[in-house]
Formats: sequence, structure tokens, C-alpha cells
Amino acid sequence: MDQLLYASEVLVNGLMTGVMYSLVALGFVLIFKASGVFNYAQGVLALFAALTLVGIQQGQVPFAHLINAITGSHISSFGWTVPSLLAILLTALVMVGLAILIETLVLKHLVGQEPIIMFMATIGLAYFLEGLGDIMWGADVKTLDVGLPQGISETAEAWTAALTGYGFFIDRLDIWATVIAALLVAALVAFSQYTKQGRAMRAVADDHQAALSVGISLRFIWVMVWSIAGFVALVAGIMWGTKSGVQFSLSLIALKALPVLMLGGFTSIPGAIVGGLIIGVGEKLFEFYVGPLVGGATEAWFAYVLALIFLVFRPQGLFGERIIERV
Amino acid sequence: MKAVAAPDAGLRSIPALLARNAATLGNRPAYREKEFGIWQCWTWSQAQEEIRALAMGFLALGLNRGDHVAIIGRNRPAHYWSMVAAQMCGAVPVPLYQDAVASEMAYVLGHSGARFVVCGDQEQVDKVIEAEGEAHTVEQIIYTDKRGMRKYDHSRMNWLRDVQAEGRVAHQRFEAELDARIAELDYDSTCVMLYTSGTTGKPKGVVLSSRNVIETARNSSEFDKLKPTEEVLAYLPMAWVGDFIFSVGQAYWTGFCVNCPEGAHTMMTDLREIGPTYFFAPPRVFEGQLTNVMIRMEDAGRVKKWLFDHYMRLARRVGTALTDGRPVGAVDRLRYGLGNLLVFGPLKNTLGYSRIRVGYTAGEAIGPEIFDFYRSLGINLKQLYGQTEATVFITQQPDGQVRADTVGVASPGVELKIAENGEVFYRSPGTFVEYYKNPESTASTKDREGWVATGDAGFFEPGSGHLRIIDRAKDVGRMADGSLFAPKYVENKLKFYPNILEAVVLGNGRDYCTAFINIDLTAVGNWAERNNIAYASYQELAGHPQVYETIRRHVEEVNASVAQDPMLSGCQIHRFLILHKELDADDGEMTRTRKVKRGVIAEKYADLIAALYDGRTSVYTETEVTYEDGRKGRLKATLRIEDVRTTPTSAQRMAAE
Amino acid sequence: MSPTSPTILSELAPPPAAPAPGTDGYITADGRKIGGVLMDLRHITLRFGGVTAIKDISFDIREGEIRAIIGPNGAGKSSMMNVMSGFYVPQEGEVWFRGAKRPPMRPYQVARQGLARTFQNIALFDGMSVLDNIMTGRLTMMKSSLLEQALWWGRAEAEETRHREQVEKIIDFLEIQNIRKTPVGRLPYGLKKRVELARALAAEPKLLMLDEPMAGMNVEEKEDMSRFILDVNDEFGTTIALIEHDMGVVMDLSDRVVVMDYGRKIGDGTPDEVRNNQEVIDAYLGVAHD
Amino acid sequence: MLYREAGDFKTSYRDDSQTFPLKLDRMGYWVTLAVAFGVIPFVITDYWANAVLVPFLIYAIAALGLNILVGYGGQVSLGTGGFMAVGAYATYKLSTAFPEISLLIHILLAGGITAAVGVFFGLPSLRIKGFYLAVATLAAQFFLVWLFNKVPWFYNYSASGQITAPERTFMGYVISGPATSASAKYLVCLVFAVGLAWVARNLTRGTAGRKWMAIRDMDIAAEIIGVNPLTAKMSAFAVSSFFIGVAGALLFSIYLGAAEASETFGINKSFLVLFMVIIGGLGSIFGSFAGAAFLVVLPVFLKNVLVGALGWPTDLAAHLELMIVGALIVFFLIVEPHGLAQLWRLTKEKLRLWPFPH
Repeated sequence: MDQLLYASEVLVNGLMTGVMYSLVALGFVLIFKASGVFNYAQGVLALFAALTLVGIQQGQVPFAHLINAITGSHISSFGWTVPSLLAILLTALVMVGLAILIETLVLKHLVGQEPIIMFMATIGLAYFLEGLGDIMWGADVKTLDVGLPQGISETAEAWTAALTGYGFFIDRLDIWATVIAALLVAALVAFSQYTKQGRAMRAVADDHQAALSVGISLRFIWVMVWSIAGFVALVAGIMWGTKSGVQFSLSLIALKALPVLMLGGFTSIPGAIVGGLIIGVGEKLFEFYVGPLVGGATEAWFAYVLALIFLVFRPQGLFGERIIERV
Repeated sequence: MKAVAAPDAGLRSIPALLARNAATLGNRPAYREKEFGIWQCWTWSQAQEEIRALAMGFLALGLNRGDHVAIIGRNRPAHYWSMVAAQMCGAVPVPLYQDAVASEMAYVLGHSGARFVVCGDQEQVDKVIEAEGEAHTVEQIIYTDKRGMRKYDHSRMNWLRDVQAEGRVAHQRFEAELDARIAELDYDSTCVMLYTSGTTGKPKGVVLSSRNVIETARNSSEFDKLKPTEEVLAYLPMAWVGDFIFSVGQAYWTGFCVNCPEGAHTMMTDLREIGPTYFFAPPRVFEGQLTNVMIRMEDAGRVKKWLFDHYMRLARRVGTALTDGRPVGAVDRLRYGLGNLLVFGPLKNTLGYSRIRVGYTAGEAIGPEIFDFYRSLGINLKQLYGQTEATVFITQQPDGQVRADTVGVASPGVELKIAENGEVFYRSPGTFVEYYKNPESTASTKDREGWVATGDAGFFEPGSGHLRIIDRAKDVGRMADGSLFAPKYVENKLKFYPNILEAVVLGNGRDYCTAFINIDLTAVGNWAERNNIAYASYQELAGHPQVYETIRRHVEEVNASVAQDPMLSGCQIHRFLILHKELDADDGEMTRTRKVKRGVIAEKYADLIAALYDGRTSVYTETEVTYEDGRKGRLKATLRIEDVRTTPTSAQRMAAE
Repeated sequence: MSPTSPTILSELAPPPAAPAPGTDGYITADGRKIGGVLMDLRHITLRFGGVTAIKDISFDIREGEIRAIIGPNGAGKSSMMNVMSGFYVPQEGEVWFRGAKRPPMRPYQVARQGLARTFQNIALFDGMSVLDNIMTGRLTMMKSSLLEQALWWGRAEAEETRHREQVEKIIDFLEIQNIRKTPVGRLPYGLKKRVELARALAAEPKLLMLDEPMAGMNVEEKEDMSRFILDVNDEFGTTIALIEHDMGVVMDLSDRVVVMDYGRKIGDGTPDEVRNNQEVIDAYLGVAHD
Repeated sequence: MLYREAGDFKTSYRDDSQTFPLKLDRMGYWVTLAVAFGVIPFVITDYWANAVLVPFLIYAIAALGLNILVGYGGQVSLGTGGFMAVGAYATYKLSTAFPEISLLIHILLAGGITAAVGVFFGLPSLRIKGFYLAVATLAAQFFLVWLFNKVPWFYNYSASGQITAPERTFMGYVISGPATSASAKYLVCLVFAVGLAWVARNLTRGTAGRKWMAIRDMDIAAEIIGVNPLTAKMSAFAVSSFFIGVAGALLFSIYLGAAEASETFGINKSFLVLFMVIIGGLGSIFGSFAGAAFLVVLPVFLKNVLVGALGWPTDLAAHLELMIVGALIVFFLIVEPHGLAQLWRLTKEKLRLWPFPH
């Protein structure tokens, strides 16, 4: 009985983590759909966003270390702090700027290259951004607080206790995250369904040539998509940042998002969400049941192996389009 | 070493030399051919085996002493083997020009009465069949390339390798017979019969004895100290005496290796791969390559261009001197060495000339700057003067006495004399036996003491004693005012300009000279490209006013230089036109060796000539042309005629003052 | 390599396809002997989901003949060839090859049975040189083990040379000597087609399948290709099945023609028979309209 | 410009298909080998060995391996780190279990074991392609590293969870453990590098190589002309993993002397080697060496300049290095997707045509 309850608690937490995964995965899907680029840098974008956010909030001087190292000065911060909302807004702007830079400096020149080349390029990009983030804001672990409620939610506990006789421990942040994620997804779907740009985006995703021929600017679409991806990254960054501090490991959630995508299929938004939930729940349950037997920390690989096994049986993922081979 | 010893009794035929080489140089390469992507190689002993097998195959097919064996095809070891194999059987090899059209072939086959024909491929076989028509004078056709042949009636046809195979299996029966026939060969037995693509009339079959060939091969080999290690590239028509002497005579005498290219289209790459040490090419080849070099350098980057120009200037200054081993300042030597590293070396290498020890050009006069270009790169390029009747060598240039405007001194064993009309006569061990089935022209060419008229007019240069050729003796005429008319002399000067491919100067018996010009499509076309001048055809480009302008300037320069020579200053050109088509052997306007047939041109273009002399400034004409595929068509054009400024000679100038 | 080694002809050509006992061969207009049935397609039906690409088609290909499959675009020609080369497995029907029913097998196994083909939109390996591309045609005959290759030992090198010799003969036959070492990516379309033919020939196939060998070629390229196809059939005695879109070319080349339209067989016979087949004429006129 | 090809003609297919068809290249090759074997061992210092040469040679082997898979086989893998770990732990277990057998043999065996593991994780490549496969190989990466961390048997239950290379000798010379001399380390790695490079060349020039490239360029066509995808892909994974395993073994037993799975063989190793292949040039043996050299020398260079000369804090230098490497990757992919090898090829073409432009 209790066992089952624990399990279901684990399951709920799993769902919460899953949402986070989905969030990052979303960024991938967007960019992949619109530009056929498998953006490995997505996770680093999140890290970069979080770092920037913290930096702006705490009024750090960008590149302080570098400047100090070169000029021998000892500057570190402007000595002011910026209110969270404004900071988030500014960060969003930064992300847009970044998107534009990436488009003009990298993507534009890689048009027509095979996907794998693009993929590797984004790995390079990831390295670059990681280094850049560290140089701009310093590599030390930072705590991020944008006023999202944290800690165990009594209401949830009491409520579940009343319901099952056992109080679930659920982090408020997770609840919020879920809500925000849900909203974000809704927003994105709405955007791609009902706005002109959204439709343009989908058009490009379906057929570059056709889209071009009806006068849609590929470059604009790309900038837009990368900006959105940047924004999604920002949100994800906030969530994870608040949860477990802003540090390099944050960029590794990107890697976690990969199996998510493989389950959901690179081209499907709902796929990303479902995939995320499956992985989240799956790895928690696996760790809960199997972990103890094999020394734990199975989260490290469970997702990948799951995806791998899954792929062997359904190569195009849950929601991906079937590929018909021709000669 | 043995190769350059006087011929003892044993070495009095090509087969004898083959045996000698197989014995003494057994494992040295004798033949190479680029086939299937690599250079297939045969040592002398392998070659001997192949040739004997083929010879026995011929015997099996019933080849008799004295038969003629026609050989038609590109330069391939198998074809050289056929010649020697024929000799072994006591038959006479008769190589033919592979680009000859059926009608030309018909005459030669008929005249020589060849019973056996060795054909390179299906195309040649078809021509032979067409040529012999109903007559069926040819009893056996042997083909080298099997491609597409299986459909043919094989009652009198065999694949060369099958013939060899038959010879091999039948060696028991034929070995003795074959050796007997080889033993019969002596110094006076016929070695080969070559048809001269005479500039006038029907081709004549020049009969050359073993003495002719072997003596000449020996002398010339000694003259240039040829060694068994030489590499030659056999790419010139097998029917041409030069190829026979280089690729058979000298090759067998000294035992060096003959390399055959994969085909005409890969000739340049093959040349580069082999990097011959002993090389012959007619002037047009060198011209073509030089033009090509210049064109390619046009697109070079600034640095390269500068390097190239800079060092070529240096080369022009000291290069030839170095090649001739004349003294050159230490500094210049150093700079030349540097140039050799940066430009000359790579350039020679890309052309395939890095290893050339002795190079010859002949057949036509070569442009001084072309000649010097190659010599200044350190290539020992020399000129020789010769003809089929002399088994090539009449005069040649010894190392260190090389010049563009002479053809050198008498080759070893050759006596020279010049008749009062300026015609050059020679007598040598190479002097041909006779024209086949043509005693009267034999008599008219070769007198009782064995002196042969070259048909060329020339004179010994006072001082150096080198021979200088002005023109064909019969072409040397008189102008109306009685002054000397030497068209070739002027034409050559014209042709030295890269833009001018061919020129025909007219004026015999007239009161002034005029000329037809053929522009060089490569050079002029490239020029047009760079000045983005659009043109659809040769005709259109030839008619372009700017082209006319350029050509006129060239002609005037030539006039100026002609005026220098009081003897020939009458030959300055007063009017010219650029022909609307390229002179072409297929239209009978030139010989296969690209010598202009004046007679043909005179009648074919009578209307144009008339126009040149009646003062018209343009003329309409129609000409019949033959396309590659043999179809005929008519070419219509209206040609402009330009007047040219002439230069008063020193004499006239004096008179004027 | 000794020059007196027999040429590709004697080595590649299977014994002339004389009519096998019991099978009715026939003699072509130009006097070639056509042998027994080499490949027999029986009631082939192929569907993609709901779409039926091929409806119950049967025909055979005889040893030594040039067999054409023609038809307007979308007639299902290429699908047919994909069935023949084992790339598509038909829902119904049987493929018989050299007297045996073909069991379900992967395309590479089919290839090893002696089928080689070219592709409508060229499928060469762009990363490799012409030579290497043609060498891939002989991969099925390469026997040396991975270890031998790794140490360039035993069979590895000998094999390499032996197959190179064969390939060079094909290169010579198709007159592509001067592009031997060029990466195929750089070649013009016409030459690519020729290299692809070379690759297929290198496999010394019993049945050579050409999928629109002349698509997108100019007149003289088409003439060259036709010549090569005839030569191949003539010199190596190779049986050839070819798909063509335009009727003209095929008629001169082929001994017998199958005409397809909308996945059905609407004609089968000698070029003349087909030419005068009303249904065929209609089909082609029909194409002219849409 | 330097080349003199006239007269350098080939009379057999053997000569025609040799690795260095041009005389000059052949000479260059032999000279390099002569210097590598005859000179460097006597002048090499610890610094040069540890900072540059030894890691260069080891990574060159790894890059060769990955290049066989990615460059020739067209199968992308991000599991390199994991496979190197297999090589390392295999050597460790073997050499501790059978001390009497030569370490060099153990290293080869370790390669073999890695090959087996590689084939296992390569199986999915039969169903999935492109970066689906790339991501799938991450499974290998994470699972293997986790395995070596979590299962004490692999590190002989050592308290630290680390593995340390025991001292081993070869013909009386110490080749493993702290006491190893610079030249010994160098020579061992050199022998492996040269030997494996030779093997790689043999494989890629012949049947196996053609199969791999055929699959890479157009897998469907490849299968239709008779290439069995299973054997082709698996052999690629096997050979590649063998190389990588040996590299891992050397890295641990010869170079580092001690290792800890997640530290030494993390995902970053996978990327490092991948970058070497990209920068060096996909599908080029020379490229594998060039790429390895580049990415081994670059940090050393930056360190010397930034930290040594400018006296910056090391972490800053490290971050800058990240940026530069990242930027370079992107740069290379944009400018020359075929890497240093291609640049080299082009220069060579120019030199051969000199003085002509084309």
C-alpha cells in the first residue's frame, strides 16, 4: 500500500521533472521544424539565459574578469540590482540579439549543408556560448531567485493527506513550473496556429522552397524561431536555475532533452511534451524500483537507453512522420 | 658499348638487331603502352617473343617473301611488331596514315598491292573494305582492337592476338622456316616502304633498304650519343619516315624504349608521365604548346604572373647561352638557378620536358622566339633538315651550334652540293633505293652518281657553314620585275605570329605580292574572349575588323623585316585577306603533314586571287568543304581585302635621297 | 600484367545464350540467338498503403535479349524495376529467376544472384573516384577477410589487383579512361550515367537492369548510350532489361517491349507489334493531353 | 612547384594505387618516420612528451578510429569517451589479472573487447540514421561511464574508485606506471599510432573501405549493388571501436597512469575527438593526425600565451579556450567542411600545377 503511494508520489514528481524536460525539448523542436537544424546548443542557451538573468539582476559588470585580467582593475558590479521582471525582459532582449547574431554569423553560411554538419556546428556554438557565458558573468555557481515560490507545498500535502492518508511532498516550484510550461506550450501552439508569422513558420518547416516562393523570408523566420527558442531557454533556465542553482550542469539538461526528442520525434510539439513526461516519470520510477539494486544514479543513463531501445522499434519516434525510402 | 659499334655481318637487318637486343639488353624495356590505366611494359626478350609469334602467325596465314603488308593505325607496340614481323617473313611493311580517307587508301593499297593489312580498329577495317571495293585485292585483314568486330565475316579476318596464338602453337612447324627467312635478309633487302604525301600529284612509294635505315640510325645515334636508357614517345604518324627512324631504326640500333600513348586525347598527359629523354616534334606542336602556356598564364594570379614574366625575361637573356654552355656571369647563373626552382623546372615538368636530353624539330621553319623559348628553359632543342628519300637526315645541328634560322651542317656520312639555281642536292648511305613501280620519277630525282635533288632552294651561310633553306625550289619564282619570289620564306615569318596559323603568299610572275591568312582560332579566340568579343564561328571571328587590324599590323612588321634582305625585299605583301575557312587536308588544300598545296589553292580560290589583284576591297565567294564525317557542304562568305603599307628597301631609300 | 591475357570479352561473356533444351528461344532480326527464360514475373501486384502501383503484371525476360519496359510517367515502371531488384517486395505474385522462385530476401542478396542495375536519378557514390565507384560493382566477388585487408596480406592485395584489371577493361570499353581518377561528384550528367553503367557492368550480371538510361540526355549522348547498350549486349551477351520514358529510343534498341499504364500491362511484344497496339497509342496520346 | 612528376610513371596497379603516388610525398613520408623514430626519442623531454607528443599520438589513434566510423562509414557517434573508458578499464582488469602477460598484448586485447562493445552499441545503426544514431550513441557514453563508476569490480574495489596503472616493463624498459621515461611513453604510443595508421590505410583503400563509403554516400544504392549493410556497418563500428579502445588503453596506462571514468572519459572526451575529426577532415587519415595535433597544441599554446605570458587566471584562459575552440569548429564547418586535410589537398594541387593557375 505505502509502496504504491511512494510510487505515485515519485510518479507525480517525475511528471514535474518531465515538464522541465519538455520545456527544453520544445526549444529543439521549434528550431528543428523551422530550420532543420538540430540545435545542440539549446541547453547552453538556457544556461546562458540564466547566467545573463542573474547577472542583470545583480547588476554585474559583463566581462568583469576579462577586463580585470587585462587592465588589472578590480571592478565586479555596478552596485545596483534590477527588479526581476525588468531583468527578465532585458534578458529576453539579449536572447533575441543573440538569435540575430547566430543567424547572421553561423546559420546564413551553412544553408544547404547536410544536417549532420549543422548539428556539429551547433556543438561548436554550444562550446562558444558556454565559454562566453563564463567569461561574461564568471563561472561560479549562482543562486537564481525571481520570486517563484519554493519549498514543499503544504496545501498539496494536506490535500493529498486528506485524500489518501499520506501527504505527498511536492515542491511549489514544480507546480509553478508545470503551470508555466503548460501556458508556454499553449501560447506557442496558439502562436503557430493563429498568427501570420506562426503560419509562415510552419510553411517553412513543411517546404523551404515553397515557402520562399510565396515570399516568406527564411532569414526572418530563423531569427524569429531562434529568438523564441531563446525565450523558451530563458524560461527553462529560470526554472532549473531556481531549482538547482545556475551552473554548468544546467547545460547538461539539454542532453537529457535529446532522448525526449527521440521518443517524441524531432518534429512534433506534442511529441516533445509527451516524451518529456514519459522520460521524467520513467527515470524516477526506474531509480525508485531498480536503482537501489544497481547502486543508484540510474538517471544518468536511463533516458538514453530507453530512447535507444524505443528507437530500434520505432525509428521515427512517437509522433514523427514516417520516412518512406525510394530509389 | 656494343650499340655503337660498326655493324658486323650479323647486324644487317632490323630482325637481326632485335635478336641482338634480346640477347644483350634482354631485361631492359623495349616497348611501353599506356593501356588499362598503367604503362604495360615489354622487355626486349618479351618483344622478340611477341614478334616471332606474330611472324609465325603470318607464315601460317601464308605471307610470302616480297609481299607488302600495309599497317594502318595509331602508334601501338602491336603495329611496330607487325612491321618487324613482316620483315622477318621477308615481306615489306607499308605503314599508312591512319587519318587517310578511303579514296587515298584505295590508291596506296592498289599501288603497293598489299596482300595483308594490319588495322588498328573497326574504323580502319571499314575503310580498307571500302577502299578495296569489289576488287578484294586484300587477302588477309588482321585487326588489333577486337571492339565491334565480331559481326564481321571472318573468312579472311583475324584478331592479331589470335594470329600470334596460332603462331605460338605452330612454332614447331614454322621456327625453321622463319629463321631461314630471317637469315636471307641482308643489307640490300627492302626494310620498309613509305608513301610520301607528295605536295603535288599522287603519293610515291619510297623504298628504303636495310642499309639505308641501319646506316642512318647508326650515324644519327652516334651523332647525339643515344643510349639504351633513352625514352621516346611514339606519337607521330607511323607512316612518316621520322617515326620509323626514331621508333624503329634508332630504337633497335641503340636499344632504347619506345612508349606509346593511350590515345590522341591523352597524348599530353602521357607525355608528361613518361618524360621522354629524346623527343621529336614538328614546329606546330611547340607553337601550340607555347600558345597554350601563354593562355594559361593569362589567368594566373599577380604574384605568379610577375614571377613568370620576371624569370622568362632572365631566361631570354641568359637561358640559351646556358643551354649551349657558353659562359654566363655567376650572379645570372645563381638567379637562373633560382628561376629554375621557381618557374623553369615546374614549367618543364608540367609540359613533360624535364628529362629531355636531345630534342629535334623539323619539317617546317620554326619561329625564332618559339625556338628560343624552349631552349632558354634549358631544353636542348635542335633543328634538322631531311626528307623521306634520305631516310630523314640530311643536315642537323650539333650541340652548341644551334640557331633558329639554319638547319645545321651535313649529317655524318652525307655529302651536299648546291646547284646554280640554288637547289640543294645530297648523297648519303641513307639515299633511298627507288620509287616503287615508278622508274621515271626515280630517275628524275636520283642521278647516276646517286645525287638526290631535295627540291628545296638554299645556301650555305658564309662563316658558320650552316645550311639555310629559303623555300621549295620550284616555288621560288620571279616577280614580274624579275626579282626573287620566295613565298615560304615570307609565310614562315608570318606564321611566327601566334595569331596566324597558316599563310599563303602569292605573286609569282605578278608585279606585287599578296597573301591569304588563316588565323589561329585558339590564340585569337582567347583574345576575343578576354575582350569579350562574341563570335559564332571561325568565319565570323576571321571577318572581325579588329582581327583584320591586328593581322595587318603583323603583316606590316613582316614587310619591314623582309625589306632588310635586299635579295628578297620584292616579296613584301601589298594586299591580303583572311580566309573564311581553315585550310584542311580533308579538302586537299594541304598534305597530311600540313604542307600547303599551292596548285590546289591557286585553282580552288582563283576568284579570291583575282580579287586580290584587281583592286576590289571585298569579294563574295562560295567554297566546298568536307566535314569530319565525310559529308560535303558549301561555305558562302564575303571577304574583306586590306591594303598594307610596305617598307622601302635600303637600296630604294638611297635612291630616294 | 601480361598483354596477352584474353580481353574482357572472353572473360565476362557467359557462353552464348543458345536456346536451352525444352525452352523456346527465338532468333532476332539481326540474327542473335535468344535463349530460354531468365527472369519470369508472375502476377505481380504492389501496393503502397492504399495506392496500387502495379496491378497483376506478368512477363518474362529471356537470355540474351534486350527487353524494354515503357509507359508514360507514373505507369509504375520504376516500381516494377524495384520489384525485380528486390527493393520492393510485392504483396502478390512471384519472381522467378534462372528457373527458381525467388524466396524472400534482402536486396543485397538479390544482387549476389547476378542482378545489377542503374538508377533513374543517378545513385553513384559522390565521395569516391570513378575508379572506386566501379570497383564497388565487384564488391560481391571480394573474398578477403577483414584481417587480411587490415594487414594487406594474402588475398587482399592480389584480389585488389585482379579486380582492378577487370574494371580497367570496362573503363576502356566505355571510353572513360581520362576520368578514371576524378571524383564522380565533379562529372557532368552524361558521364555519370556512363559511370553508373560501368559500375553495373563490373558486377558481371546475368541480368542488367537500366532505369531510364537516357533520361535528360541530349541527342548525341543518347546515341552514345544506345551504342554502349547494344555493344554490351552484343559483346558480353548480357541480358538487358531497360525502362524508357520516350518510345522512340526503345524501339530501335529492344527485342521485345512491355508497355505499362497506370500500373497495368497494356501491351507486350516486338516493337512493331507494340507500335500498332491501339491501347498503347491511346495511352501515349492520353499522356500528350494531361 | 616542388613536384617533378615527369618520368614518374606507373607500370603496375600496385604502384598506381600506392599510398603516396608522388615521389616527393613518398620521400616526405619516410623522412618523417625517420625523424619520429630516429631523432625525437633521444631529444624528447618530459614536458614535450606529456604536454604535446604523447597526447597527440594517443588522440590521433582515437581520431583515426572515430574517422573510420564517421568519415568513412558515415555513422555519427558521440560515445567515443565511453568506448575509450572500455579500453582503459579492460587494460586495467587484464593487466592486474594477468601481470605476467605483456601490457602491450593487454592493450590490443582491450581494443578487441572495445570492438565487441562497440558492435553491440552499433546495432541500432541498422534501424536509425543521422543524429538519431548520434544521440543513441550517447546511451553508450552515459551507460558505460555509469557502469564503471557504480560497479566496484571494474576498479578492483579501490577506495578512491580510481584505477591506477601498475608498473609494467617491456624488454626491460618501464613502459607503464610513474617511473616511465618520456621516451618510453613516446615510443610505445608512436609504434601503436604508426601501426594503426597503416592498418587504417589498408582498410580504407580496399574492399572494407569501399563498402563503408558506399554505405556513407548512398546506403540504399549500396545495398542494391550487393553491400550487406549489417556487415558493413558492424565492421565499421568494430574497427573504429578497436582503435578508440586502444587509444583509451594508452591514455590510461601509458599517459595518465590513473583514471576515473566520469572525470577522464566524460562526454567532453567524445566531443573533443569528434572535433579533431571535423577540423582534421572527415574521411582522411592525414586529417585525423592533423586534427589531433591541432586540438592538442592549441590549448598548450593558449596556456603559454594567456597564463604564461599575460599572466591571466587559468580559469579565464580555460573559458577563452572554450570560445576559441567553439568558434573554430563553426569556422571550419563554414569555410571548409572537409577540414585541414582538404586544405592540404588543395595546396598540393596548386603546387602540382605551378606555375599554372589551373
